[in-house]
Amino acid sequence: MLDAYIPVLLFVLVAIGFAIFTLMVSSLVQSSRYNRVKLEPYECGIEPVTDARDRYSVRYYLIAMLFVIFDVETVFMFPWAVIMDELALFGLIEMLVFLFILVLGYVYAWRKGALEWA
Amino acid sequence: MMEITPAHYTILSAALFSVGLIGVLVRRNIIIIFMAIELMLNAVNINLVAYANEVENLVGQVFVVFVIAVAAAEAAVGLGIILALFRNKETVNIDEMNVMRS
Amino acid sequence: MPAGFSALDFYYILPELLLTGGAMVVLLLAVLTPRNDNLLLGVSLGTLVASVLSVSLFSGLDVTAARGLLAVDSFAAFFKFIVLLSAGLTMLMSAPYLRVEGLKAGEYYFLILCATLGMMFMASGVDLITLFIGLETMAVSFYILAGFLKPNPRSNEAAVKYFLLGAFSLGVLLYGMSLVYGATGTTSLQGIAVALSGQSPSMVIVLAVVLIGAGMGFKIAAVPFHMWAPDVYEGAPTPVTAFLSVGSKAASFAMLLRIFVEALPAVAADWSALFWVLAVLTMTLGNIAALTQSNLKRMLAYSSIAHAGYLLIGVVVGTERGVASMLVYLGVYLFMQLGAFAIVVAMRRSDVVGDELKDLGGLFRRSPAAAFMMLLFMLSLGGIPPTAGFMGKVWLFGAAVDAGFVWLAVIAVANSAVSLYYYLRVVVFMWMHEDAQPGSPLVFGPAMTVALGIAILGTVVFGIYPQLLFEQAQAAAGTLEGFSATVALR
Amino acid sequence: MDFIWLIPLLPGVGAAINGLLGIRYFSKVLAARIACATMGAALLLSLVAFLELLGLEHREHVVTLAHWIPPIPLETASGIGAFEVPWAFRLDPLSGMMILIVTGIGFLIHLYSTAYMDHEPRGGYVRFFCYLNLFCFFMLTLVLGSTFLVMFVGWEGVGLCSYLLIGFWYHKQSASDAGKKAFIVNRIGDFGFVLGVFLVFYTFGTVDFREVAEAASHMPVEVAGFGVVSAICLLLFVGAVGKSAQIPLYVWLPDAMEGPTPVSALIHAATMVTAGVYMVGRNAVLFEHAPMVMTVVATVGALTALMAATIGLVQTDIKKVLAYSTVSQLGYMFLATGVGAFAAGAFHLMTHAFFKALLFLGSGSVIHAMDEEQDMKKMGGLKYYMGTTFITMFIGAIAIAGVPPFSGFFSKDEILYRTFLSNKWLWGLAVVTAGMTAFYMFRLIFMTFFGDYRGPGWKHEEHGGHAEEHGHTWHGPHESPRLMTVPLMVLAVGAFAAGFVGVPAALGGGNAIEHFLEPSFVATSASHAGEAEHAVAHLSHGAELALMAFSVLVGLAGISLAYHLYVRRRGQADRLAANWSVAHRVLLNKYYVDEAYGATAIDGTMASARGLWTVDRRVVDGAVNGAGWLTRALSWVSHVLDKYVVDGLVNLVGWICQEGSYLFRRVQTGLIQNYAVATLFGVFAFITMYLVARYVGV
Repeated sequence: MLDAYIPVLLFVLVAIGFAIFTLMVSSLVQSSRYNRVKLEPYECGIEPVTDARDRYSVRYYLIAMLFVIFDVETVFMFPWAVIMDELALFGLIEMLVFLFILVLGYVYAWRKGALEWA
Repeated sequence: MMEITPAHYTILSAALFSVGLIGVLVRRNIIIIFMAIELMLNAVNINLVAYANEVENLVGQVFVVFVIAVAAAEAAVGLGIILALFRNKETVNIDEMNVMRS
Repeated sequence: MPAGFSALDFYYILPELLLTGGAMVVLLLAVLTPRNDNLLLGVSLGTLVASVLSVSLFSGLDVTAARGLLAVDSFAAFFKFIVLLSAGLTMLMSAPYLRVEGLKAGEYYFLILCATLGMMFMASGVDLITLFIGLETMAVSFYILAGFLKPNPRSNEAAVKYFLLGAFSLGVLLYGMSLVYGATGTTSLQGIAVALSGQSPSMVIVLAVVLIGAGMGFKIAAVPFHMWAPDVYEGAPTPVTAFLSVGSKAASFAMLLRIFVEALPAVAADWSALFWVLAVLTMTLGNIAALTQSNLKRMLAYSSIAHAGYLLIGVVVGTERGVASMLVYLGVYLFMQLGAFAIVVAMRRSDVVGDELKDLGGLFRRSPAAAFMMLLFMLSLGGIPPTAGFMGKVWLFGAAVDAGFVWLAVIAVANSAVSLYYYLRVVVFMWMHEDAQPGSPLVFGPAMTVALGIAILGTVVFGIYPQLLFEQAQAAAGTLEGFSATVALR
Repeated sequence: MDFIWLIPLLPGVGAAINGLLGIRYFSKVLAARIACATMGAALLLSLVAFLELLGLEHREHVVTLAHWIPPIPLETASGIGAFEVPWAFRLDPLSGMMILIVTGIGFLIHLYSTAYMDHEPRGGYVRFFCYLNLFCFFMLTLVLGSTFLVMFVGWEGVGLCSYLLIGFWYHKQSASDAGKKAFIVNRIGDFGFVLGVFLVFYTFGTVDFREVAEAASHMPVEVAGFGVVSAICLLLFVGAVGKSAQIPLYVWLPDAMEGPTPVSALIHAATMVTAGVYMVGRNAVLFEHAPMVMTVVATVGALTALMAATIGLVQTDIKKVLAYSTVSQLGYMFLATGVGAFAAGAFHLMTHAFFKALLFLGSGSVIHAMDEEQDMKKMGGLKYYMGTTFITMFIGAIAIAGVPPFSGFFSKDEILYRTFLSNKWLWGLAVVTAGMTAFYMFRLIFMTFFGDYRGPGWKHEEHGGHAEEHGHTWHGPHESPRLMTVPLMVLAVGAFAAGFVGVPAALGGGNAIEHFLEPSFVATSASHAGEAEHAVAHLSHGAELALMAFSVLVGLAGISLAYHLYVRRRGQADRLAANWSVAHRVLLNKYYVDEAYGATAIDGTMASARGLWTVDRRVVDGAVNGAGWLTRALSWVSHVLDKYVVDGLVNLVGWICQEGSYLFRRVQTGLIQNYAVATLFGVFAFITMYLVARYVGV
């Protein structure tokens, strides 16, 4: 079964080999004279003014948290969806209760102002 | 012609678990440590799914679903805690969390 | 309704349902109405009372509900009473604390209710999944509660430590559980016991036992998995610390008993040895480390570690009597520990933090009542007759001797002799030391008074007349399966 | 007499009232009244109970209040037994005598304290009486308890109270240290006691004294071997050693003198420290079945008596002298119990309670008069200032010196006699101790009350109330207020007369107390054992009288020696100057004695040389000096032992715990990852444990 992967293996080897080969060749032919302009991050365009790493507003994290929670809860819906007809009304009610609890959490987050910006 | 047996999964999960373990022990950034812990949990998930496949019942997969959900909840709570901490300490470096000791 | 389910199942989880509903109501009140602490406290306590009543509906029952995910038996009932009572006392002592610290009561009570809910599932779950969910419900609530003093760096640190180490130990625990599942193909405790009976335990199971033991050992703060406890106990808000050291410990012991006694009797010899070592380490290190603590909460943290050590004796013994004595001890421990913490909470005033040992200086002269209550709790924790603590110890050590663990009993007695030193040290501070800077006088509001009253009552009554507690505990221990195998293996 | 449970309860109530309300609201007077009233009531009740007890023919009455520990099935030597303990109190001759002592002397000391503690601030004053009552509550519980566990309640309780009272003046570092020391030492003892009780239950399936005695009386006497009964007795004796300050655990008692003097009198002389003796007597039947342990008890007792006495010889702190004397007398009691003379031990316990309480209260009165001065070198001639105290203390001293017909004589002589019958060596030690006791007691009396005043001067009252302007000024030694002297007088009467309840047959008495106490020391089933025990070899009355005379002579010798050294040579030179030879002798004495004095403290060998030189120089003085030197050398040695060996051991225990604690604290680095590592370490350790267990097969 593994022999099916042999072409892939060959391809990978060739790719890596090619990369290494080109690098070596270019390092042989390139000229190694530098000047200030060459060393700048951008040779054209606007001069960078501040540090690229900037701190995000805490709101992003809040939203991220809320998303993670409400997103993952869907994981409970897939099994239900699969055998929905089997569970019938009982399953439906169960799922509604489940969603109701989620909505409560949502309401809480909303009232707490977790969803507004600034 | 080689068969992927549960043993392989076990080894994989063990390896993943160890990676997580090492991560917890050596990293300094709390967020990354927490990611390492998530790795450990996922190792558990691999185990469960593989065994569920082996013993031919779905309990393992149900277990996995709950683990995932709980992991998500923990992630959210953890993020909140770390934020609160960052507000006070302006750092997420774990070596600076030793106000309380001995 | 799908096969295996019936309306009865919902009747059986009535206490948990009530708790959930109450929690949601509290949460909504917190955001939809103007802040009204007393209302929130009332609703929360009402929920607890309703839950207690509904638990007592099932007294004497011994069935499994929801396709064998939950057990409704005296064992679960006993622990549900313990956690509900400790939650109630915690809320009562929290009321003044929240006022002093200016904390949001709504979220606080909500989280305590959630934690209680989780504990109740830990007490009644007979399936690894149920137990795991209960554990996490409790743990996540506690992560937040530990960091509830947002502007306080110590509290943040406590939260982070508890969170990271808790998640870590959860990973270990889950890995053990997954191994068990792999080896037995089921997560139901009974199923596991059946699958393992007969065959000689494989190395995988032993590994699983160690991993699960470590995970549970973390929750009950057993040496060497205890190291989070002192820091977290010190940093967390005091009532939370109290709840953590009583409720969480009790529930974790319930889960531990369920898993090891019900599911793993086949390897009883192995885990009995494991817990023998754990017990000795825990009580000794806990006591010795407590000797030189200067912070009251930290000292109590170590003392609670030591008490976990005593409690482990019951697990080691593993017989019905062992477990019964454990339950007795937990019931007694609930009152004395919460009482002691209640005093510490009362020490917290607008101008005094009051969790340092020296803050107790000359307390006897400033507030004799508080000093005498603390004296009572300290004597009880130290196991001096005729307090309840003494009863618990007699019963527990007796069980150890009875099952032939004489050395364990001797070590335990020696340990409680050592422990007396630091308990009486507190007394010395209250009686014989210069007054600490007085700050505003101690006042016991109605809620705090009730809490202390209950704690005192329990400590005294169960010291003078422990019969009731003993009967309950024996009944509860009786409904835990798997003893026969355990005893057979010894 | 089902009311006996009230006897302990009353002081308890007093303590509760004073503790909860008094600290805040009560005036000194009110608090003191409450305390004294409760004690007085308890005293009356005890008297009634005692009289009723005399009425009973089987001399025992047990009152069961309620169930305490419900039956717990516990494995015992004889199958599963039910570990069941009721709240039961037992009144029998022994406990009857004890409650009289505790309540009686307790009451007197309460009265005394009202005056003695008067210049405490109100809070401390109330606190003091709260503790004192609490102590009496626990002590009475200990005495009346009908089972080991009820006794243990009192046992721990009195420990706590003495701990609190030793450190009563908490601002004194020495005081709190002393408290800590007492605490650690007593823990060691209690550990033995608890184990002993465990073993008792395991062996006999009960913890009721009477039932244990019954069961034990049917067991063979472990003449040769060291059986379970011996083990029990040894463990119990460890407890007794801790509580009653015997070798090697006696170190805490002298330090305990940091507490207020009434406390020293009540707790550390009359009652608590005798609890060990009481407990041993309580289990007389057990001990009689363990002859080896009896020997141990007797030896420890005798050695303690001697050692403490020698130390007492050189102390100059008046309370320290009394403290060591207490240790020594306790040694006597253990010696008595050790040779099987339980009644004699209890008898001495009673008389000792009287005269030692008297002496302590007297010393308290002196200290009071001397404005908190405790050094006898700075006293002297006080008899001119405080007559009552002097006379009463003098009576106490005579009593303890064993001069007939004072109480000490009868009890001590009974012990010596019984010891002589069983072991001549121990008798020798005891007699030597008796001599030393007489010596240092009268040394105390003479240094304090005789000679001329050596204390600090004081301003006389020529110009009126000027003194008052700067608060408390001292107007020189003065007799103490009535409230302090009256208890002294009462106790003095007791110290004189208490002995007559035990006049030995040889002096035509019936030795009433021995026959009275007998029922407490024998198992009822084998009560004829009483006669059996009486059948032990008797000496002819003539020989007994000879022994008596000898011990009395030894006592007198001690007194005269003290007189010789501390009175004759002092301050009489001018009157004796006329007769130069006498004056010469006085001078020589002064010379040599002081030499021996200084030298021994510094360098034993030099002193011995001088001592020998003196012996051949002048026989009389030589004897005197030799005696002086020998005793002092002994005391010096035992001092060193006390300081470096015993103390060292005690401190070692504490040290180990402390260091261990610091070690664990260093592990707690506060770094999360170290904690995680610890967890992992645990996991790996346990897995290794299993691998080893499995494949090595341990």
